[in-house]
Amino acid sequence: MGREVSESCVDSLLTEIVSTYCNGFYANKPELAARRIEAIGYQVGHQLSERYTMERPRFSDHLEAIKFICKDFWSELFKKQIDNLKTNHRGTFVLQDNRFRWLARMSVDPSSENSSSPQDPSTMAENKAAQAVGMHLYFPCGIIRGALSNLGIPCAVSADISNLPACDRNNITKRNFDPCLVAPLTAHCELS
Amino acid sequence: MAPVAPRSGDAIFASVERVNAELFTLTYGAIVRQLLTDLEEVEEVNKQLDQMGYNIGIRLIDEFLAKSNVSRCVDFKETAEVIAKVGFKMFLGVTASVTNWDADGMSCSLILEDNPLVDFVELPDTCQGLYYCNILSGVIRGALEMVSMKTEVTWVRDMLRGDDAFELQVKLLKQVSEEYPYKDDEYSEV
Amino acid sequence: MASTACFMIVSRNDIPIYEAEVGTALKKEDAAHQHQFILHAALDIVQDLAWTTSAMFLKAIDRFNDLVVSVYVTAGHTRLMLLHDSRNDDGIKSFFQEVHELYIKILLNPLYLPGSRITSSHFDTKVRALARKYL
Amino acid sequence: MAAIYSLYIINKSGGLIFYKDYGSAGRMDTNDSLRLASLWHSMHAISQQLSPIGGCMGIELLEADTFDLHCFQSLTGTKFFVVSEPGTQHVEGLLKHIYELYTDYVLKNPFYEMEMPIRCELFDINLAQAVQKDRVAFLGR
Amino acid sequence: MEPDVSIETSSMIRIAVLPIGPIPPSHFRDYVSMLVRHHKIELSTISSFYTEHQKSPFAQQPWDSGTLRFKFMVSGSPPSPWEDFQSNRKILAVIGICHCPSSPDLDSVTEQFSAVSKGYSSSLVQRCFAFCPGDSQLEDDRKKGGNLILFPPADRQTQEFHLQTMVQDIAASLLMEFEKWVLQAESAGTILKTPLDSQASLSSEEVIKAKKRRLGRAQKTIGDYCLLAGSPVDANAHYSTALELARLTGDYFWYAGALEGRVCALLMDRMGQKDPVLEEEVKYQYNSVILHYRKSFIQDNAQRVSPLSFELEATLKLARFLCRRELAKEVVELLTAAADGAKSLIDASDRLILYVEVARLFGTLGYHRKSAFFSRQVAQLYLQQENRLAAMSAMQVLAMTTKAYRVQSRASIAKHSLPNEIGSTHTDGGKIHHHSVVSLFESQWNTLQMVVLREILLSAVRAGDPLAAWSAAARLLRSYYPLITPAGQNGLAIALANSADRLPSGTRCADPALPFIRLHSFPLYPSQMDIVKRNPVREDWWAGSAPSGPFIYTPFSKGEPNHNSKQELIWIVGEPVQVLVELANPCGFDLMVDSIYLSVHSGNFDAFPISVNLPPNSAKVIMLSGIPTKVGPMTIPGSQGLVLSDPFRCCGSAKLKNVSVPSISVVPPLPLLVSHVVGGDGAVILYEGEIHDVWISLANAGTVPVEQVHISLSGKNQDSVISVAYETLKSALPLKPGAEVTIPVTLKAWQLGLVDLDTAATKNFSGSTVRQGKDGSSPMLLIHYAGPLENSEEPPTNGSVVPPGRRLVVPLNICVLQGLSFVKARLLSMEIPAHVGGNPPKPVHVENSSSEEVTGSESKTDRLVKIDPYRGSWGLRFLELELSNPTDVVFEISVSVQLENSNNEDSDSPVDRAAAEFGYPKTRIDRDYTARVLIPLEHFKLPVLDGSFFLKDSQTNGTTGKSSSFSEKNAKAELNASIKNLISRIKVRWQSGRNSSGELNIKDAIQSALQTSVMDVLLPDPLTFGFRLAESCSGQDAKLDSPKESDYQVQSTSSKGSVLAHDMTPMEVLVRNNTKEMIRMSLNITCRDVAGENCIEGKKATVLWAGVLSGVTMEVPPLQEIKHSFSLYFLVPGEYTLLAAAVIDEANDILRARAKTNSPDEPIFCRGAPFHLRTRSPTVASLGFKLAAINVNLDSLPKTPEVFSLDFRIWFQNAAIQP
Repeated sequence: MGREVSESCVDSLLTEIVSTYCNGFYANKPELAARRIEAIGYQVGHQLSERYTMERPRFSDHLEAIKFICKDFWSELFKKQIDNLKTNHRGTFVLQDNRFRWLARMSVDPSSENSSSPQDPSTMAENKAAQAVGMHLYFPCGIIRGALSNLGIPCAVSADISNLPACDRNNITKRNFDPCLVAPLTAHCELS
Repeated sequence: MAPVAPRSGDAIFASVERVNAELFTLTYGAIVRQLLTDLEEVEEVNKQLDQMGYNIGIRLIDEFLAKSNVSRCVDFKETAEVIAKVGFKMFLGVTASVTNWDADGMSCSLILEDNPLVDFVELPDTCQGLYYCNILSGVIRGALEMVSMKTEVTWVRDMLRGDDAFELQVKLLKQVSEEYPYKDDEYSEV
Repeated sequence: MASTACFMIVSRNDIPIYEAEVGTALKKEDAAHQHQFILHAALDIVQDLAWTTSAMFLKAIDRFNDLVVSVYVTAGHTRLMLLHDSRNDDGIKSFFQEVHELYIKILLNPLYLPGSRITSSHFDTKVRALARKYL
Repeated sequence: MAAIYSLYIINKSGGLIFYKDYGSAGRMDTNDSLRLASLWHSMHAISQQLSPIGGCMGIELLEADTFDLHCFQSLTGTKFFVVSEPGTQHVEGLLKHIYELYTDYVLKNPFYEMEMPIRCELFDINLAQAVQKDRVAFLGR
Repeated sequence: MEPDVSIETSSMIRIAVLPIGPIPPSHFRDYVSMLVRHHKIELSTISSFYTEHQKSPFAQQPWDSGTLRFKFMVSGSPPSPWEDFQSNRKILAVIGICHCPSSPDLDSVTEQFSAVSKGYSSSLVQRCFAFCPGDSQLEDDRKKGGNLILFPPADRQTQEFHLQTMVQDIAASLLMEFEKWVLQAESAGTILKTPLDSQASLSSEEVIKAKKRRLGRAQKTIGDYCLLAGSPVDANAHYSTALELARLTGDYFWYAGALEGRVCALLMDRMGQKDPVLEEEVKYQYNSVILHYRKSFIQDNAQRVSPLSFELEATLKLARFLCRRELAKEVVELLTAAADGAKSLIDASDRLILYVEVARLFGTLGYHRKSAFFSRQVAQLYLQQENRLAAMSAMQVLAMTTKAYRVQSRASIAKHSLPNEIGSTHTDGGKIHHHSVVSLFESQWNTLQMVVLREILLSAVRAGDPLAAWSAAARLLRSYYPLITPAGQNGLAIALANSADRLPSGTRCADPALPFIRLHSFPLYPSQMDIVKRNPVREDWWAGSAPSGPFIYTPFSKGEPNHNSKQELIWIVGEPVQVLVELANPCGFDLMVDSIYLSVHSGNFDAFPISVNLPPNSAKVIMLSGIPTKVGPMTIPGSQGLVLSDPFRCCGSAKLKNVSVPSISVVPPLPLLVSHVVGGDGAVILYEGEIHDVWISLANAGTVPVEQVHISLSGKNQDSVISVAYETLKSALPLKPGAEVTIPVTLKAWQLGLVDLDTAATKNFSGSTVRQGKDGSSPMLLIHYAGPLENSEEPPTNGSVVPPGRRLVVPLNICVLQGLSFVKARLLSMEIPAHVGGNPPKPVHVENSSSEEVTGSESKTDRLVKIDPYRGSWGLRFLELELSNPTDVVFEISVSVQLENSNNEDSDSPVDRAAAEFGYPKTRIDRDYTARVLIPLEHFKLPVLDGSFFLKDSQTNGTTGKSSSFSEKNAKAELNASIKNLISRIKVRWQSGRNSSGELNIKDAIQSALQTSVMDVLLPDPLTFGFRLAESCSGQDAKLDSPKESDYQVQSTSSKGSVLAHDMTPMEVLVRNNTKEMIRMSLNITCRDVAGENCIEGKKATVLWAGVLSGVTMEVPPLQEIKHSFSLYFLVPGEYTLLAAAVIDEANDILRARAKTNSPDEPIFCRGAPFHLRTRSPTVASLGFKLAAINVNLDSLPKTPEVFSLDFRIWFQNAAIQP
């Protein structure tokens, strides 16, 4: 295992990327901000993939490459592998990480979102929250895409945060008994 | 209740969650590159990095304090030492050395021989004038501000510019004590 | 050390991003051209070969007269190509591997745009040093 | 047999940013809690001025006959204090731990704005666990 | 070595094809092409020609399925030293080809043919084909048979058929020859040698071995013949024995040969279909072939000869056999091996052939870079031999490499090459496709690319192909100039120049050299010639196409709403057009472009070439012009795609966005209106407010009549155009080509804005004239016009599209000079006392007052004091206009007040208007003077005083409420309206020294002047008083409103406005109520003398009176008047002033408001105007009468001292009269 730094370094960097691009430069253009963040991730992925494939033989097919992402690559980054890899054999792969570190510290508070309108619009708050979290997910998506396309697999990666920690209320109770929190990330790679 | 003894940088670093430094380095690098493309002006990028650093610093300080158990520093000298030995260690896994104290102990240099931020980095000619590590200065500034020290942090040496080390000059401007009336005398003996 | 050796890095889209005439033989310009021609031609063979094996080091894949082309293909399909007249695969292999590391360093430089020309003088000197060491 | 009644977090400018009730005793409504917070903020400040020894950090323990009030102030000026059953042990440790939780789950939550009231679910959850008595005891060792 | 060899080659019969006698190459080529078609002859087809002499040695010959294969060696080939070894190398037949027309003497032909045939000792059959012989030749051909075969002229088919049969005949006879040969060989045996065999005579103990060898070799050769005879099975048998023997005798070379033969036989037997098993077999066998060739390498004669070439050939054969993508790996190995052999080949030409073959095979394998590489090797070999032909071949070979190196000549890419005037990119839809010339810079192989291009250039120069040389040099220079040293650039420039000299003028090269060219812009039609789409359905097609604002000259004001998107351009047949292009010369030498012009694929364009000179590293924008000649779409190739570094940039010219190339369509001729202002197009100089006519003449300069015209205005100050004689123009339609029409336009100069003012002040007028002419402040006429809807001469090119209309913009450039400038207006009031006239002036109702005034025909002065009988002229108001004349001419001002009377409709008729106007004396203002003009406002009054004027008070009176306030509101409104129209009746006309005339616009000036006191001026007092003399004789009171009456009055009093002293003068005071309510009041009348003393009361009273003068209470009904009679007796003649005043009882708010009282209880006091009264002393004649009169009256008078004194005075007067 090579050199290490405290996790909070990366965490705070991430936070800053997002806030810089979402609240700073492109406050009113989320899609642009998203693209920038994704691009940053892409570069990282691109570089790291080159880095971590150094000692291993080249991949002869896509599945191998994606397996590599799920196993070695992921554990290099997060010290754990992707928990679940699904595919429809038509070029779509679903990678699922049930304890995604970068979400582990996030809790979105809907009420904080809609301070202005106290009544009901929890739904709106929900997806605002979802959107906010989504911003943080463009980075990992970028990483995956960068890595894959460097391995000669151009693809589109999207993250699914349907069951984000604080996004659904009902599993808080469950959490109370279980100190290790669930922070799932699901990434869809569409090979193009 | 005797307060818990301060812990050594290594001890803390060993205890905190750690991640692959390359991820950190590259992420930071990617940010810098993106900023360069978005802001075009190198000066702007320096500013932005410093700002980001500041934002990080004002949050990070608490984690630092919480995990390091350092009690209030007697004076700026001690503060600097703590930053160099504990702070850097606990976050970046490297330690800095403190030198070049001026007469009244109001400014000093933190020297980093080893800096994970700049692994693999090489400044192309197009980026002359870029303070690649400017985020660090921001962090320090932000962190110290939270413990009521207004400081000015500037780069003196930069390996990317061919120097033999990274040297940050930290100059203590003043103690902000407005919101801490009860801390008036804290540095009185300094 | 090989009398002739021309080293070249070709990006995934067949663009040379670095070339160096390493070799003891005194450099003649048209000779250098000839070398590039040979390497350029060898790409045809590499592109077929690369998919048949998962090894990075493809050994000598092509030759012209007494000049041999050895190739090393990274996962990102960047090709390190060496034209040489001496035949010590081990030396070449380790040369490639170390250059690959250097290349990755370059690639890891956030300020380097992947696929663009490698201008780092540091890289150049390192590569030449490696050539002296291994070829 | 010691119980934590409630936990307060006050930001450096004296605003109450977190309040939580544990157990039945000493409940108060929001206003009272706010009042208590600001009152404590200033008392704490004054206490330092009053204290005979220089560089005093302010009240750490206030013992009343119905409750104890333990206070911990971080160097950044954030004050954590718990109101507990008289004679509760190891509260310093608890406060310390709370401080860590605060840095982990509040400050590291990208959606938390500095100095603002804390609404972080994860923080709540972890607090809940921390406050359990056995944890308290455990922390003490 | 031989080119193009394959495994099957061993089964091919070589036939030399030779031209006999002179033949035009084209013909020869043609004949040959006819011949070579027959390279496969079915055995079945030749059976008819075949006659079996003896038992055929080819036992298993497949007559039904087998074939003979021919390999035609056009113009022959030198005999090979290896003929014995491989019989297929022998020339086994000779075919002469003769073109009879060019070689009449057939005998000589025959001789020549037999002569050349001698050269081919190995040939077994000779034929000479003579094509299209003349009749005579056919004649004498009858006599001699032999080898000469004539092909009588006939249609192609028959000839081909004829030829085929002849070839079949040849085949047959060859077959028979083979049989002979084989039989003879089997019986007698042969001596077969190859250059390999050592010359040394065989030693005795080797003889046996040698014999065996000979047998083996013979078998092999027989095998060869079997192959040639198309009988693989026989061949196989012979080869097997041959192989056996060769192996025994260690005759590797022949072993290999036999093996080759056997493989060939194998393939022949399989009739070409391949299967993996066969492939494996072939591969296996051939590898051993190659192996044995290598084995047979003998050191001692290696210098002289080596089997290497056979080894390589074998390799190539195998490679060619296997050459498939799937087998790439093996093929590559084979080819690489073969290529390796090259260096050890002795013969240079062998090496050449080898490389050619390798290149080909790589090519077929799809390895283009590889094949390019070897092609280049070939080219270099060619270039080594310093001759023209070699250079040519080198050139051709290199040309094949250009694709792989991405340096194609554009000729090879775009068949219709672009004109090199306009850069190197196609454009359509304004979008720029970068050309491969550009794309090649993304691939950084430019060192290679430059090398290749240089070699092409070199070979082209050597080969003397100027065009190729040019194209190569151009490509080099254009694409790589940044990488080429100035010296190198010059070299290339020279190369270009040289090849240019050697090219026929007008040659166009597909590859642009310098300069770089990019489209700069399409200058639009001058707005004078604008074209406007017209759609036939809309009648007013011009609508919406009018340019807005002053930006008419900018391209975007062309009316198309979507200028930003793709813009389209219409060019007109016969009208010149321009295109701006930018040229750049980034190189270090002077560039002389001696003819550059627009050239258009669609060819419907006459261009005017120009020549440009570009200094080193410079860029220029030039205008290319031309005339469209035919209707239709036109495409102009677009702008330069960027190369290594933007050449324009490095020539310091600005970066230019990609100009979107408009889609240009050429339309048939349109009418073209040109305009000029009669009397010079210079700006019309007018003083502010001046009214002036300009005459604009429009001529149709086009070739099509104008049939539709529409005139509209645009630009600033549009209102300054008063009228345009649209009708005149309309009536002139259709305007034939050349016809002209002149239309008047009436202008009224506008007021200069403040800006204009001060600039006018600073500048002298000429200066400001220029300025005025320039800036866009003038209005312009937009004349939209169009020709006939479909024009007769040209059929509509694109469906039912009507020819567009056009727009002519006629800027009316008016230069407005500051004329009379209005300084200020203020309100004056002065006292001109009124006289008590006999005539009871009518109450001035605005309506009839006018007529009233008019009828009274008095002198102006009199009119000035003509008074409102009730208001009197007291406080008469004047509007004083102060005007200054900054100009250099005299101005004359005439103020006129127009009183239009609302109640008679025909008030607009000139007569009435004239009648309804006042003229005031002209005022003359000299240059640089200011003068004041007085305008009496006496004639403006509102008839009634009612609540609406005092809205502020309305809430105090009881009847408030929405409705009332509403009514008040609009009452207010109508008040304002009436005020406005009052003001608008004042006209100030001027006439300048240079008899231009105009009007001064001072409405707002007046309004502002009146602002303050508009009420006082325009509102009547609640009560107005007037005095008049009552009728002395007739007691009947005058009907005031009857005009007749008034007339009478006028006459009666016209004599004099005065009364007699010492006479009781009956008088009347008329009190009018101008309000809408009844007014009650008490009236007082006083009379004052000159000194202003009250002369009715007091002891000094000099006026006696009868009737009530004070405290007369009366009620005046609304808008009515009441008269109160009284009499005065003036003791002393002189001037007196009569005053009437009234105290109003319980006044209402309106009155209060009017009287501006503040406290409700304070009495409201109205006084009338002073009336003057002159009293005269009576004449003597009348005196007595008067006395009497007095006496009469004295009785009625109280005895007072005054009487006596009065008496006395009379006396005194009499005394005075006495003398």
